[in-house]
Parts: sequence; C-alpha cells; structure tokens
Amino acid sequence: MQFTREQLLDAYRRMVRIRAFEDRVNIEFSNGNVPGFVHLYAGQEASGVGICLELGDDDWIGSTHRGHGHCIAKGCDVKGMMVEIFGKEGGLCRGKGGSMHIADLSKGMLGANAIVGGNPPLVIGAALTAKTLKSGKLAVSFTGDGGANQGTTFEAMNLAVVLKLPAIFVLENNGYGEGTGVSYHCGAKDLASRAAAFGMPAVTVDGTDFFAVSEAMRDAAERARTGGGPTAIETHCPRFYGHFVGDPQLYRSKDEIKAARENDPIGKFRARTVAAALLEAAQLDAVDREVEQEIEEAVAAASGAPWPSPAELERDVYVQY
Amino acid sequence: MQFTREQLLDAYRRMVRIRAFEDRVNIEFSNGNVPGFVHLYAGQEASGVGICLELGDDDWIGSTHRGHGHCIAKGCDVKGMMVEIFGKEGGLCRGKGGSMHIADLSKGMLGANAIVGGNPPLVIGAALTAKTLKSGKLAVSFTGDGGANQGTTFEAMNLAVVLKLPAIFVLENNGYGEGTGVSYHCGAKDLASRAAAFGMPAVTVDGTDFFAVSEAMRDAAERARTGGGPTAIETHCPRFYGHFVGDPQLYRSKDEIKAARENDPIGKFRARTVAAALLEAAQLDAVDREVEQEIEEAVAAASGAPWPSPAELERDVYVQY
Amino acid sequence: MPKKSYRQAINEALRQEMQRDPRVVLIGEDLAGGHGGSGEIDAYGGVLGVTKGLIKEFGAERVIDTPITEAGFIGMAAGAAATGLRPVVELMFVDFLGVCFDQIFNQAAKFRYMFGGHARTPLVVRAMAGAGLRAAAQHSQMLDSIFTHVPGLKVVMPSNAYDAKGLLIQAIRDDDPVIFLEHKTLYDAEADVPDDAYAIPFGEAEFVCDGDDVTIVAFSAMVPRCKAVAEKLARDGISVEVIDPRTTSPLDEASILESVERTGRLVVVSEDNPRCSIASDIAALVAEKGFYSLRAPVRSVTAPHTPVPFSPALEDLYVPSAARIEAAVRAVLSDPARGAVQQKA
Amino acid sequence: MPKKSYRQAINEALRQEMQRDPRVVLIGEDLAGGHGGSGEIDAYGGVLGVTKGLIKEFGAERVIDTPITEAGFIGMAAGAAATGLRPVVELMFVDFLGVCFDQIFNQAAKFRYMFGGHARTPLVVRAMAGAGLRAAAQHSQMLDSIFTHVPGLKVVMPSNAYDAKGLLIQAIRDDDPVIFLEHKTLYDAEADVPDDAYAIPFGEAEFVCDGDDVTIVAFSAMVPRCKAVAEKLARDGISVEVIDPRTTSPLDEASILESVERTGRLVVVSEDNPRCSIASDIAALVAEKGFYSLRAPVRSVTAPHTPVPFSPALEDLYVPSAARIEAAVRAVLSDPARGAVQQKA
Ligand SMILES: Cc1ncc(C[n+]2csc(CCOP(=O)(O)OP(=O)(O)O)c2C)c(N)n1
Ligand SMILES: Cc1ncc(C[n+]2csc(CCOP(=O)(O)OP(=O)(O)O)c2C)c(N)n1
Ligand SMILES: [Mg+2]
Ligand SMILES: [Mg+2]
Repeated sequence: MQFTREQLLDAYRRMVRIRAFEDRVNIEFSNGNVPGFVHLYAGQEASGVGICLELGDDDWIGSTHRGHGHCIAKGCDVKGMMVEIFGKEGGLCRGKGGSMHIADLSKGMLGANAIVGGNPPLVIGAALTAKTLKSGKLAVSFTGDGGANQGTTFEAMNLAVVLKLPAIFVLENNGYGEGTGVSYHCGAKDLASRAAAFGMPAVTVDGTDFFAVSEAMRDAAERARTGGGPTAIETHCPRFYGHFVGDPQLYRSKDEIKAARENDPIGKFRARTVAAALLEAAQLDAVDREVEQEIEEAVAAASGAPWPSPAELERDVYVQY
Repeated sequence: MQFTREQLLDAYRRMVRIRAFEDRVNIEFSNGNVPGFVHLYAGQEASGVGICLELGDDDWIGSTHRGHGHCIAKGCDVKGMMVEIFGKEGGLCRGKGGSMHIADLSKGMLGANAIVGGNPPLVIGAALTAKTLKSGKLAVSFTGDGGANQGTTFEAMNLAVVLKLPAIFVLENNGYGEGTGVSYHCGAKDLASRAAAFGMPAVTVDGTDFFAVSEAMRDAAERARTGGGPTAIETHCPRFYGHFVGDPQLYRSKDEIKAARENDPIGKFRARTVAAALLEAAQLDAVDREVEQEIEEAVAAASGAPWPSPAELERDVYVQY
Repeated sequence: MPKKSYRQAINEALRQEMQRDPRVVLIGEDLAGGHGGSGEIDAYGGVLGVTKGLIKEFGAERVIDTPITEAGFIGMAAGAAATGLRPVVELMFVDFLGVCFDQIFNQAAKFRYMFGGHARTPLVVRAMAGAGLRAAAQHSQMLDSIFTHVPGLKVVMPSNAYDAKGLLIQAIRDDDPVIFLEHKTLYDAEADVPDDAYAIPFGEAEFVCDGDDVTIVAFSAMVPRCKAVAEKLARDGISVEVIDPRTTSPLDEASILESVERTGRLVVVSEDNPRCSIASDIAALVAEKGFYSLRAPVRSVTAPHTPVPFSPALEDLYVPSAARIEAAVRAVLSDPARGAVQQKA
Repeated sequence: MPKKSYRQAINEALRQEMQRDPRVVLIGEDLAGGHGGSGEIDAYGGVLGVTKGLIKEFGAERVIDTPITEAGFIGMAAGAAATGLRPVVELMFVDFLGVCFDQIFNQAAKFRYMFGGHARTPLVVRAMAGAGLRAAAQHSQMLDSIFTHVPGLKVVMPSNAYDAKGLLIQAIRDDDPVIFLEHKTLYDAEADVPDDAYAIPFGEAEFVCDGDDVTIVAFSAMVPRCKAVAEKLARDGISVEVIDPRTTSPLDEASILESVERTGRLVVVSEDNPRCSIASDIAALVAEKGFYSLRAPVRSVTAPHTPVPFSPALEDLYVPSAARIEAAVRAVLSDPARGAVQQKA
C-alpha cells in the first residue's frame, strides 16, 4: 500500500493526539474538571485513524459513547472538544452535549452516541444522502463488540445491503462490552462472519496495526464510492483503560491489560515507519511535542472558559417553534 | 422417519382443519361477519403442523399476525377461535383480542402478535422458563420472511445461543412481506444461512412437505430438550391467499399463485400417505367430513354468540390494581 | 374549490413537495410495493393507498421501499435528514413506535439541542393512528400524548382534508422533526382542498364553531364528532365553541385560554388514553393559566385507561362517542358556577 | 432500626425475594459482570453496584447477564413472566426504553387484556432515572409520564430507602408488569430499613409533612427536596403539606383530593418534562375532581420542555431547585383566593 510521507505523519499526529487527549482527560477527570461519564479510546487509535484517514470532511462518521478518538481521527478541533467535555461555553456543542454527545457536523462527525447501537441506522441515513445526491461520499459507522449485538446494528446492515448504500460498518472489537467479554456476549464465531451473512464483504483485521486497518478501509471505501455497497470491517483493538474512567477493571487480568499496553498501536507504527525509513524519529518527536502543546492549550482554554449562560437552557430545542 | 398411523391421521386432521378454517374465514369476512384485519395461513399448513406435531401442551409457541394456523396446529379449540375472530363473548380472548391476538396459554400458545418481530423475544422467554425450571420443555418462534429482518428476531437469536436456550426459530418464508418479495427485502443469501451465522444449526426445508418439516423439527426438538441450544428452520411455504383478506395480490403473477395452489401441501400429504399405504383414502375422507362439520358448528356458535357486555371494556387490564 | 379526500390531500401534498424540492424523499414499507415480486410495482401504494402513484412519477430512488425494519429505516431517515435530505418516513401504524422509538425520541428529537444548535433534522414521520377499524390493541392507538411529551418533536393531527394538505406541506418545509398522525377513519372524509400548494403554520388553532357557553378542545377524528354535537346542541340553545388546535406541540395556548375566558367552561375531548395525556395537558394549562376564568370543573372525555379492545361492541364504547361528549357538555353546564374573582395585576 | 442506603435496600429486597421464591430471576447487563473476561465474576454487580453479591448466592442461572440487547432480553423477561417465572429485569438507564418499548407497552402491558384475562405477567422492570450526574441527554431522563400513560403498567418511584425496599418487594409479588424507577441521586441516601421483608401496597400515598396552607405533590428525588422546603417555610409560619404518591399508576387520588380540600392550594413538583406529564395529570385531576376546593391556580414546578443539558451549570437549572419550589409555594399563596362554592349534592 502506498502512503505519502505526509499521510503517514498525519496518521501519526492523529493517533498521538488521541492518546494525549485521552491520557489528559483521564487526569482532568480525577482533578474533578470533567463531569459525567467518560469512556477513553486509548489503545484503539489505529482503528479510528486507519479508517478516517481515508475520509474527507464531507464523508460522514457516526460514533459511540467512546467517541473522542473518532472525533479527533475525523479532524474535530481538540480545543472545542476539551471545552465541551468540561461543560463550558464555546464547546463544540456549547456545553450541552458533553463527552457522550460530542459532534461536529461541519467535519462530517454525526455525533458520539450514548445509546449503544444508536448510530448504525443514522449512519446509513448519511449514506442514503450520499447515494441520493450522487455525491460520491460515504458514511462509516463505528460500533463496539457489545453494540454489534443490538438489533439496530443488524437492521442497518440489512438495509445497507438492500439499498446498496455507501456505508461501512467498523466493528471495533476491544474484547468487552462494559465488563462482559465478547466470548460470552456474542454467540457467533466472530463479528465479521456474522456481518458477512447479511450479504456484504466482511474482513477481520488487527486494529492495533494502522496499516492493516488502512488497507481494509481503502478496499471498502473504493467499493462504497463506486456503487458497490456496504462492507464490514472488524478491528481487534483492546482498550488501555477501563470501560469508563474510574472502572477498576476487575473483570480483566493484570496480564491482559499489560499485554494490551505492550502491543501499543502508536509504538508499533513508530517502530515500523522509522525502521523502514518512511519517517524519522526526530519528526515524530516534534509531532509529540506539538500535540502536547495543543492539549495543554486545550485544557487551559477549557479551564478558563465560562459556564454557559442560563439562557442556553431553553435554547435550540427547535429551529422554529 | 417413523410415524404411527395415529400421528399421521392427527397431522392430516390438523392440516385440513386449518385449511377449512381459513377458507371459511375468507367467506365469513366477505359476509361481513369478521371485523378487522385478517391474514390467512392456507398453503402453509405443513409448516405449522410439521412443527407442532412434536409439541405438547406445555411446550410453547409464539406466532404472528398470520396466527390461525399456528393456533390450530397447537391444538386450540376452533370454536373458541371462531367466536374470538367474530369478536363475540366466549371467544378464546373474550372477544378482546381478535384474529391478530388470538392466544390460548393453556395450550402453550403464547399469542398471535400484530407486531412483526414481536414474538421471538417472548418465545425465548418461554424457553428461559423451561431452562430455569428444568422442565425439558421447549419453545418455538414462528416468524415470517419479512419479520426475519427485524432487530428483535436477531437479538433473540443471539440471546438464545448465548444462554443455550431450548428455542427453535421457524422462519416461514412464503416469499413476501406484505407486497414486497424476499429477494428484495432480505440482503442475505437466505434466511437459514443468516441464522446460522448467529451460532446455531440452521436448515432450509420445503415447507409444503410435512415430512421434511417434521424431520427437521425432530432433530431440533431433540437438541433443545437435551440442552443443545437453539436451532433455526427455514420453511418455504407460499400462501394461497393475499397478504390480508381483500388483497388483490397485484405484486404476484397469476402463474405464481397457480403454482402455489397446485403444490398443495395437503394434497401432497394425502397422495403420499395413501400411495405408501400408510393411510387409506376413506379414513381421510372421513376426517374431511368431520372437520367440515366442526367448522360449521364453530361458525354457528360464533354467529349465535352474544356481543361482549359493556362491563368487559374496563375488565382485565390488571390482575390487581 | 375541488372536493378531495384526506387520502388524496396527503398524496397531493407529498407530490407537490417532491416536485418542488428534490431533497424530499419518501421512505417506508410498501409505499409502492411489488419489489422482488412476480407482479406489478406500485401494487400497494401504501397499505391504505396514500402513496399510490408516486413511484411512477419519482422513481424508486425517491420512493424508497424498505424491509420490515422500522428502527433501521426511521433512524436512516433521521440520519439522512441531518445530512441534507428532507425525508418523509412512514411508520405505517403509529403503534409500531415501540420498535423504533429510540431513533425518534433520543436521536432525531435531541440532535439540535445536544449538538448545541448545530444540527437541523427536517424529518417527517407519517403514521396512521386511532381506533375504529377493529384493528385491535396493537393497531388502533393514538399515542399523540407520548410524542407531545417529548421536547424536540412537533406533533400534528389533522382533522380534515384541507388541514391535512396544508399541515403536511408545512411539516415537510419545517426544519424540525415532525410527527404527523393521520386518523385512519378520516381517509375518505372530503373537504374543499385547493389544487395549489399551501402551508398551514403550526401552533395556530382552528375555531371550528364559535360559541359562548362551553369551550370544547378536540383533536383529530374527535373534531368532526364534536362539531356535530355542537350543531345538535345549538338546536337546544346551547352555544358550544369547538377548538381544534391542529398541532399539540406547539400548542396554541392563547386561543384556548381566550375561549375559556369567554365561556368559563371547558370540555377536552381526546381519543388517547387519559393518564398523562393531551387531555390532562389542556386541563392543566387552564387550571394554571386560566383558573380565574373557569367557572366549573374541567371535564374530559377520553378513551378509558385500557388497551383498545377488538370486538366492535367494545371498541365503540372505547372511542368517545357523540353521546358521551354531549353528556359532558350538559354536565359541565349544570355544574354550579363559581363567580369571577378579582385577578392579580 | 438499622440505617441502610437506598442501594442496600434494593439489594436486600432482591435477595430476600429470591430466597423466598425460586421463580424470581434477575436479567440484565453486567448484573454480575465478568463473564467471558480474564478476571473476576461479579466484577460489576450492576453499573452502580445495586446487584453486587447476588450471583454468589444465587448463581448464574438466576442472575442472568445478557448481551447488550434490551429488546431481546426485556421481551425475554416478559415471555418468561407469562410462562411461569417472576423476572426482575434491569433496563439500566430508563432512557434506553426507546430500544425496547414495544416489548413493554405493546406486549407485556397488553397481554392480560388482549388475551381476555387469561395471562398474568409478573414482570418488574428496574431502571435508573433522573438527572444530577451530568450524564446528559440520553442518560438523565425521568420518563415516568410515558409509562404512566400506558394502561397495563404500574409505575413506582420510591423516594427513600424504606419505600424502595417495601415497594420493590410488592412489585416482585405483584402479578402485573411494574416499572420501578430508581432515582440515581438517591442511591446513597439512608433511612431506617427493617431487616425483615415487608411490602408497601401500591396506590397509597405517603404524607411526608402535614400542613394546612398549601399541598405539594412530589415524586422521587423531588420528595426530600420538597420536604426541606416545607421545613424551611414552616419557620416562616407557612404550613405545607407534602404528599408522595409513591406510585403514579395506580395513583392515590383520594389522598391528593382530600389534602387539597383542606388547603385549597396545590403545587405539583416533578422532574419530568412538563407536557402530557404526571404534573399535568395531577393538575387535571384536581381541576376535574377537586375544582370546588381549589382557591388559586394550580402551579407546577417541572423540568423545562427541553432535553437534559450536559453542562453542570445548565443541568442545575434544569432540575427543579429548592428555590423554584419555594417560589411556587409563595406565589400560590399570594394568588388571590376564590371563595368556596356550594357543591353539587
Ligand atoms: C442501549 C444501551 N444499552 C446499554 C448501555 C450502557 N452501556 C454503555 S457502553 C456499554 C458497553 C458497550 O460495549 P461496546 O459496544 O463493546 O463498546 P466499548 O465500550 O467496548 O467501546 C454499555 C452496555 C447504553 N449506553 N445504551
Ligand atoms: C412492526 C411492524 N411493522 C409492520 C407491520 C405491518 N405488517 C403486518 S404483516 C406485515 C408483513 C409480514 O411479512 P412476513 O413476516 O413475511 O409474514 P407473512 O405476512 O408473509 O406471513 C407487515 C409489514 C407490523 N404489523 N408490525
Ligand atoms: Mg467493546
Ligand atoms: Mg412472508
């Protein structure tokens, strides 16, 4: 597969940005600066970025409760995100959405979604828009292994096949839905074969390997953009943190968590690109520093931002009423 | 496969009873005696009877809007059914359910269901009862090809596999969901292979062939009763009538309807059992006459029954309030 | 003006809006019918014939027949609405909301607010509501109260063909999700309906009859029934004002309050179940904001707190009858009157 | 009597009923947690720890962890209830009703009526409701009004640990489908809770404070808040009666009407959205059946007609505050009084 140096640097930057963002949100949560329920994407970066690198602002994605990574992969502004997650004025959703509803329609990001299985029907709607307007765009649904058991996910798959929609179902298998393992909650052999039985091509890839994800995605995107209909991609990508910030993860052995952390998608990307002389270590270090700075600024902006004004409470329920 | 003469006669009687019932309901509807929406099962008798012959009163079935045949196959009283369908006092549901909600819990008949995809979750609940109480009983969900696309059906399948429930999913493929053909509405290769991908054995059989259905069912029932978990059986069984009584069936060619009627499951059963000297024509003729008489009496009872009294309106919403 | 049925009026509204705006698409089950069959396309045209003929004019890309998968296709319509189309999706019977309610109430209805005002969701959900066809417990409900409860949804219940056309056009042009409830007993009811497209604004009640003695607020198929009762009572010298709010969300509170200020007596007539309902909503509105005008207890005539029974004998008791409505009007008139009270400044 | 938290009280009710009756089973997501993982079983014990420890006592056959598939497992619970078990199923957050509502409102709730009285469905649906945890629009709703609207469902909203235990035991022993809404801000609230099992009958309101000037009817987490307001106002010589109906369906109408007959003034306090809501339901009840007792307009204090906002600054404005409740009480007292009227015989 061919990548320009620029593309690779871009992929690296997005992955590092996600990691730094999530590590920092974890800290800010403990500091009491992040209200509500927060689910971190660290460890799964190669999945979101491998997919989104193939997309433009007018392709669409729909995300889950674990949405920060997808947002960043899709190009959302990290400052706007951090302000949102702090619940402050000037956030991407004016502080009204929060971590589980972060969205940026101008970037083709249809929203995190706190209903497991909530996004697949919406995403095929974006795909229907693309098909109807003959725009050549496509839409990607990110769904977890747990969410892959929801009826809405299956219904969306069948509909996408029936209507030949330019939709891609990315099934991010991180091994658990909350504290329940996939070997228990899913009766099928695997998520990909179950999706394939709905009548679409489906593949399973190592979701910690950016290149593997990217390759599967290029295939799927090509198919979608040329009227070939939907594809499913199952990506295996264990999370580094618990289900939510604060989860003691008693359902996972220490060894399993350690192994996940050792199989770091960013570390592997770095090692491989540097070893193959596709990128240089110094470049990557520079990205690390830039991202660190960015996140620092995002937190400073979020901390300094005012709370939304009381008038916001009843605003924007309707366009007109 | 072994059947006693008694069993074969019983199977024949149930099939003929369904046919006669449906043909008569069709007439009574035109006569203005049957209110509401009515969906006839004629043509699909071998499917319902092939399945239900293996069941006792304390095994459960859940049905659809097209429920008369399942009721009769499961042993519900035809007089009580006819009175119900007429909306009269003394019906199986005291006139409050009607064709789409006919039920008889004392016969293990959990109800017709006017919500497409409504019964599969309920049926696995009956299977859970059997498993929890270790009763050795099982539960069967009848679902149409159209209903096989509902998320609830898929969810029930996954749950049944995960919890190893004694449940059987009978997917009655009559080629259409209302006026839409299965080749359009279902993106999968077929219903059975999609069910199989959920992690259970699945077979496709000729649903107009009592013996084929029965064989598949014996297998599935044996598995369910011995802790082997769920099975899916797709039965192909075109309906003789339209989707509902009054449907002009413009979406079906005349030839297709003619072919369905010529491939009559009852005629085939009769020919085969008589040819193999398993049953005698005279016996079968006697059954025909008895059933005719039964239906006649059911209609007379329904015509003569009084309307439910006004007090029924607010009765039986709660057991206690 | 040409007489058209409620069914025709809806069909015409759909056709004219589809002609006007290529982003308007229809989505639902058997809107045309016949795909994948051995016979004709457009064999159905909707289960009660409302969308008949549209596929011929606009093709299968804009009249989109779906599998039976309401959560999937209503969510699809919501997603399409948020990304640039203006879908009119048909839920067929409103009773099916249970299989797709999340996509309506947690997704489409909340997008705008949750996303800080950055989303528009011009989605119309059409559905058949109401009892009268002996369709029993799962095909006869109103459910308008549930939708009205949900912030972010607009709820429309046309009571006649003229309103059906104008309100549906408004619904399609509206930038918010709209629930459009068609009463299945009204499809053949005719009214004068202009050939040209016209929009009726939401939140503007129709004064169906003017009167001084009692105010009736009624919805959907109850409106013509209340009108008939008012006409009958007029012959007995009882002057009944009948108000049809046409939309329950937004609700034209001012018209209701203004009428009760004149009459002092209120009867609310709704076919929905009574608890936490549009009937209680109107009663509460007046008990809160029109209290000093009220001279007698608010009376409501609704379905009982039961599912819809199948038997015609029972269904006819379930739906508010002209007799029950008339009795309520007479009762509220015979209630002793409280005098007016000095109002706060 | 031992002090126990609302969480403990619920856990204890479940444990004792499971000990008493082998047909009681629990069904839900991560009720135990850890199945299919590399660590411990019972790693969750419910997302907020309510079912912790039960799998150790009763095993995985009676504490049944499910995939994320609410329509599937709530329907499964309904089917199990109709065929001989007494399942207590957890919906986790009540906001998820949208993905499984059909199985609740069209199936479980209607079985008995639709099947002519021949079905019993002893099903309990437990769910967390309410705002306050900054959980935003899809994890903070009340939705009690929607359930109360539905004939065939009973709806329970305990406001304290004592009631939680007694009402849950009643719910499990009840032969009808019961929606049991646990307010998530109450889990740590303690009360005196007897060790032995006891059942609190449905439809019997609790008089939380006695008073003569104003009646407050309040639900769930609003009850302790209203009690605090009443205590504060008592110091100003204002005597407030606070009534906690505990169940909205059935509703103890008599207690509410009796209280209003004495006080003549009513404030309804509910965290749910206002339209077609339990607040409008209570107001309508009194406007219809207690009209002649009412001396001033009914006031209601509810959430606004908006989704639940995420930002703490906004969420705190969304939920009815003590200040808003106090202001409503003072306002209703300063409204001009209408005199009593001779009632009908
Ligand atoms: C409809 C619904 N059911 C349950 C939940 C609670 N919940 C939130 S996240 C989650 C687990 C999701 O698992 P998965 O889809 O694998 O995503 P992951 O958290 O692993 O990214 C659950 C059960 C929910 N938010 N929505
Ligand atoms: C949830 C829901 N959606 C749509 C309908 C309307 N409807 C009734 S029967 C039917 C077709 C069902 O097709 P299938 O499952 O193949 O059963 P068949 O009628 O062929 O026996 C439809 C769409 C319904 N009753 N419930
Ligand atoms: Mg997961
Ligand atoms: Mg079919």
